[in-house]
Amino acid sequence: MNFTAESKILIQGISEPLGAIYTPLMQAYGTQIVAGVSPGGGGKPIADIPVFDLVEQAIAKVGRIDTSVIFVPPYEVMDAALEAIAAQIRQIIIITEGVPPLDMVRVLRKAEATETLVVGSNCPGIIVPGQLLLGIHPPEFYLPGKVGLISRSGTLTYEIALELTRAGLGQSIAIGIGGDRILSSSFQQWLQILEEDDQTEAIVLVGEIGGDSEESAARYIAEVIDKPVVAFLAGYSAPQGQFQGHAGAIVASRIAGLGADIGSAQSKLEAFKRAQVPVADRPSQIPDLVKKVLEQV
Amino acid sequence: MNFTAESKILIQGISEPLGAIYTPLMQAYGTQIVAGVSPGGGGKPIADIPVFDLVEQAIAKVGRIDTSVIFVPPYEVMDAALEAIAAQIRQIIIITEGVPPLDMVRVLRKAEATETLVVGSNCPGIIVPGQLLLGIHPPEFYLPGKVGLISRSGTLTYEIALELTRAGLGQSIAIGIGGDRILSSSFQQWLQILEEDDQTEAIVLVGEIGGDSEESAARYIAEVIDKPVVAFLAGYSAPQGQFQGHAGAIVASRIAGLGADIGSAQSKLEAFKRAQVPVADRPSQIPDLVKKVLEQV
Amino acid sequence: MELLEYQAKELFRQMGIPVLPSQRICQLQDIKQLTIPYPVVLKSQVYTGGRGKAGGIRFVENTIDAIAAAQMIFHLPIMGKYPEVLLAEAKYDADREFYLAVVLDGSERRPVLLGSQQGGIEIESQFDRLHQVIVDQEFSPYYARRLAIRMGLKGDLIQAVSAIVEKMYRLFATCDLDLVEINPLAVSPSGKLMALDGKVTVNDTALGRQALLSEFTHPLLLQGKAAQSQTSPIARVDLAGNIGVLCNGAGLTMATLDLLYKAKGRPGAFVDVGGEYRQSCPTSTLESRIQQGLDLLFESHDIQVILVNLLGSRLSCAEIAALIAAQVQQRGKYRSLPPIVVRCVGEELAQAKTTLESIGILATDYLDAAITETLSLLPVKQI
Amino acid sequence: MELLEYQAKELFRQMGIPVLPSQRICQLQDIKQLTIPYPVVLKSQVYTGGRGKAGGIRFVENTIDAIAAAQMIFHLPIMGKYPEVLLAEAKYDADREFYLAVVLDGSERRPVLLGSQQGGIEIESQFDRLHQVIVDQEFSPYYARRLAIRMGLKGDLIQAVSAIVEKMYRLFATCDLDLVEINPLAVSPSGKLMALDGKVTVNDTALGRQALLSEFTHPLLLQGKAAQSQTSPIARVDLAGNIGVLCNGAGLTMATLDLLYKAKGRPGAFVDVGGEYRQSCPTSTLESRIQQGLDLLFESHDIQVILVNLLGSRLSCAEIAALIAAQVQQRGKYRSLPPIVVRCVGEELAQAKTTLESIGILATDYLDAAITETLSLLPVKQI
Repeated sequence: MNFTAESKILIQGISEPLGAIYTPLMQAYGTQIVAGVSPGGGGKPIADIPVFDLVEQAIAKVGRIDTSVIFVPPYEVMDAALEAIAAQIRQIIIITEGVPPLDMVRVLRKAEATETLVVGSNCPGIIVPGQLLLGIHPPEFYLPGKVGLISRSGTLTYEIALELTRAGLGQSIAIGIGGDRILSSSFQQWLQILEEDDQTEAIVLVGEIGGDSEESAARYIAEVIDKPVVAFLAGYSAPQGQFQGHAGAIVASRIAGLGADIGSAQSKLEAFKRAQVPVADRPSQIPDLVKKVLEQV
Repeated sequence: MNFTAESKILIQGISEPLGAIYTPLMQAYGTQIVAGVSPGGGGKPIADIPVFDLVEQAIAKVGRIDTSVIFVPPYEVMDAALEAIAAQIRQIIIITEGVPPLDMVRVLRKAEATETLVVGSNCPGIIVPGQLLLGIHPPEFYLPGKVGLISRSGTLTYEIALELTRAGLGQSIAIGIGGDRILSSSFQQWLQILEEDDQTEAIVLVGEIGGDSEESAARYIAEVIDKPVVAFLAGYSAPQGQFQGHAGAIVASRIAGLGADIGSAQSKLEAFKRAQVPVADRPSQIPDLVKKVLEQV
Repeated sequence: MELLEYQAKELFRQMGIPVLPSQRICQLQDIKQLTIPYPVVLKSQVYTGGRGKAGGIRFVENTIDAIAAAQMIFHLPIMGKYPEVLLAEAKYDADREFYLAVVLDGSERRPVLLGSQQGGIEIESQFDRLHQVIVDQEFSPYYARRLAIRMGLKGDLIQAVSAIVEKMYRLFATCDLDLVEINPLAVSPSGKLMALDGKVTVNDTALGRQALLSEFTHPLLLQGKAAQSQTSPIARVDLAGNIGVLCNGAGLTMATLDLLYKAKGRPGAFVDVGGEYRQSCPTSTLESRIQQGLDLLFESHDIQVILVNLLGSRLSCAEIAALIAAQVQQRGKYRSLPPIVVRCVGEELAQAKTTLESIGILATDYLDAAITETLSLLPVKQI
Repeated sequence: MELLEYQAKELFRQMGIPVLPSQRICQLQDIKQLTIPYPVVLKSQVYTGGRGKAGGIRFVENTIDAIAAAQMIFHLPIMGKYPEVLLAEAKYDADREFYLAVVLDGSERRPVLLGSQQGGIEIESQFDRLHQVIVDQEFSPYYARRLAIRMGLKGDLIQAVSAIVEKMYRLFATCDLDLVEINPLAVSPSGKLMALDGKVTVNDTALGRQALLSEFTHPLLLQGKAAQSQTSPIARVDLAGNIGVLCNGAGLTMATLDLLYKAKGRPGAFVDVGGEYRQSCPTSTLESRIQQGLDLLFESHDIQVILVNLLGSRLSCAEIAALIAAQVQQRGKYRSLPPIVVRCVGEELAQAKTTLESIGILATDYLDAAITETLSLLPVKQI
């Protein structure tokens, strides 16, 4: 992981609606956006940022890029990510919602072969409070500090950051891993990264019902994570089928030996209990739990 | 390169017509064929060789495989090669003729990513005289020795091996790289391998008109090959268009800066002349030229 | 988007997956035009499962039986749904029944091939017997053969079954499916295979780019609920209670509902106006989505209080307040509206509070306070 | 296998590559059914190039002109070939003409994208101005954009041209092509693109698996020369001389012809009975291929001597000798055959010699000796 105030950032889809809106906000937060890419829009700077037709042209002109943030339309995301990987960019954040899952599978295969860290799709991105914003987190909700925040949600992540900030518990980093079925980086990957991150002393994990991400994360925490973790879970009361994962995914999870009840709030809650991870009852309870686990360290 | 009498060999397509014919011949030459694969034919040994439905089953049963020789029908070659690569086999010889070139491109991409040596398609394979036969070379034409033979042809390779053998010049190895447009390993790759091979003291390169393999090989020899090389070329008199490569390939070669005349016997002859590689006038002249270059070393 | 059996089978036919001769029955008189020889199977075409046990599948021997059975099936609700179409299909005598599926596995983050020699209606209780192969790299037919081997198949059945799995995978990949399932895959005594039932679910994100394909293959791909959900992305989900919730983002919506339940409140409906990063609904229209959402809640007669909970980097409390105030004043002219609690966070909160308090709406930046306030606005007996 | 322009354009149309409205003219009276408004371009549909310079493309303003021009084109040979079909197409005013192609590059062992802003008939002299992009990894549209950038395009043309290259690549990959070329790609003053001419070459090895596709898309894919060459893989190639050569393998055949020429012989025809490893012609039929090949040489009246040169691990000299002896005796009953020299290598050579010498045929295991002997059998004046 290499996310600091010195990171050189590229925006793919800088002239797309969301790219145009959020690029100045990222810049205002101090993020070093060194170039944008917009095929056909090369040569016309946006917000004083040079814009190129191709990623390779941007690199030829501005030099090494640490991270690309992708705002292109859903069916163009796969190509944009593959172009960034081919141009040796090794951290990619996909904000766009609605990317077909098989496109993400192809990106993932390439990312794994090239050891590229990909976040998203359908996510608010990453914020390192006080240093850089890669995505659409509302920076005013965040405060520099020692709590790493990993979440499947968007706005719920902001809610929890806000509670931490109000309690004076700053954040080392907050990552929205995304809400889509195929996520390019998982809770486990980020748990491992934050476990190794010197700036992070405790981790808050924000899950939802559906899928088996939380169950797998809980097992992983029990096995290899030494830093204290606090969890929050949304969807106890969700009507059946409304936010639930797809039956097929549940079938597959069952086969993977994760139990028949996988995906439900109960299953996730029990998994965290087995892993001895305290689960907050409400967002406003999270700061207390974080303080408690930090005291126990 | 790892081709010795100790090599463990798998035959994919052992029950296909050519596989069934050549497997016993390879075995008779002393080649250690430890398993065959024939989907649907698993469990029924052929010529005392255990046959499996999947490559991974073969490996689970007989252990490590050094090389797989592929005899499956043309449209099944890509899958067979990818299956072998996925099972960690790192040397693959494709005998089958008529493999669609884009299938070979996919195999090549995978082979490059996994550092797998692939020979063919449409080739007689490899013989290491006195040690092992991986393909369909007539072993009685060969003699153990110090001359490495690399060829785009099939039967013409045998002709030249025969001339060498009759002159008492044995061979360290003979490789038919294949006659198709997309060849998984090139003259250059094999020149480099034989340059490093302790058993090889001189190299005979057998080319044909069409494509730019010989031109590229000549340049490569001039640049990096220290061992003496003798060339032979077939097709001086070939009627236009009968054996010539495709116009499109010539277009592409021209763009690559290889000259407008690329592919013709004249172009290849001049390339060898520039590289100071003696070109034999006829197969029976090759032994004399080899003796001469060996004396000069 | 799920397809009906006959639509799935049309795709199977185009991919070369063996299916029986069949005809669609849209009305009773279609039975007379049947060209399939009797005996025939009539099947209710509904999206839900369990239609066999519910009586939605009937074997008939002649036209008179068929008309009676079709009439019965047209009037038989399955999980509350009536079929608009029946499928008439030749009867097939299976020796054995296999299960095959290709499914997108979010946990493995790959497509997964599933198969079992024990297919049929009992498959749901037999998940443990399902064998799986993860397609970790680009698909090649050896993955399909690997599944056949894991299923325990031998001899010619290996190639026969893996050839069908290969076609299922190609359909899966070409049409951006979430799921393609054949259950049962009938095996005749001579080893011939036949897909007796089929299930296909298209991933909704891909509907926009499958238009061309669906024109070539099956116009029904773009019909039904998915097309609808694309044109009107804002929907109200009704629950059993009396509190209306308007929120942005699925996670925050679920957490807000959870908090209401935990405080003994009973949500009666919610509207998720969506995250900020959906390309299909650019942020610029967030205002209109909030308006649509409020109107949807106003339309529900069960709602006695509304909680609005909105968070995001580009949401100004003052603007939200102005928007809600204007809408309440406009709609309130003609009818009485339930009380509203607004939760939003930002620098202009003071201004928002002023705007909203002038029309009797409470605004707060604390979620817990908003929950408490919402419940306090309910008639006492309702709690 | 090369397609005709109208076939290539039919594929373009299906892929969404813009082509002009056009109609096929199979006979003169088809001109009267033209629905394309005049002026119209009539183009000879032949496989060879240079038809524009040869007069095979005519602009016509009305039906009378069109009939006269069509009659002329039908009777105009281009490189010796008469068209069976003409293509009538709307006239198009191009502002600029680009060149685009996707080609399989044996040297790079990858598909290559080619493009130039200087398209049109002069492209062959402008290879240096062609820009190329090697598709080293699995294709993704950024390769097409890279080509557009290398071609020097700016602004909207980048996306417009790369969108067409992307479609060309999909056609290339889907249909196993060796080449797809658009020359010229017309650019209108407003930046609209139109493929005015198209060339598509299908790789012959893939014809067997494109059958289904060609049914869906274009039945002509499987017609013509390639289909023929698949059913009869043994063919005689006629040259200007009087020596017949029967050999196995392309390299050995070429080397044998080279040796004859170098010895001042003049080959009059050759037959390559093929390598040993072609799946489509299993080795078991090598005997029948030798017989077919000999018969083809016997049929040529220019051949005065035949050289048979066969090498391989599974060729028994004795068997070859028996085969040839039987055939010569059988065919020789009804006509006089040219003398034959047989070159083969193996342990049973002595037996082969005995068999063949008894009917006056020389057998040897040295190629040089066989060449010398072949030439010596020609009537002296012929040398």
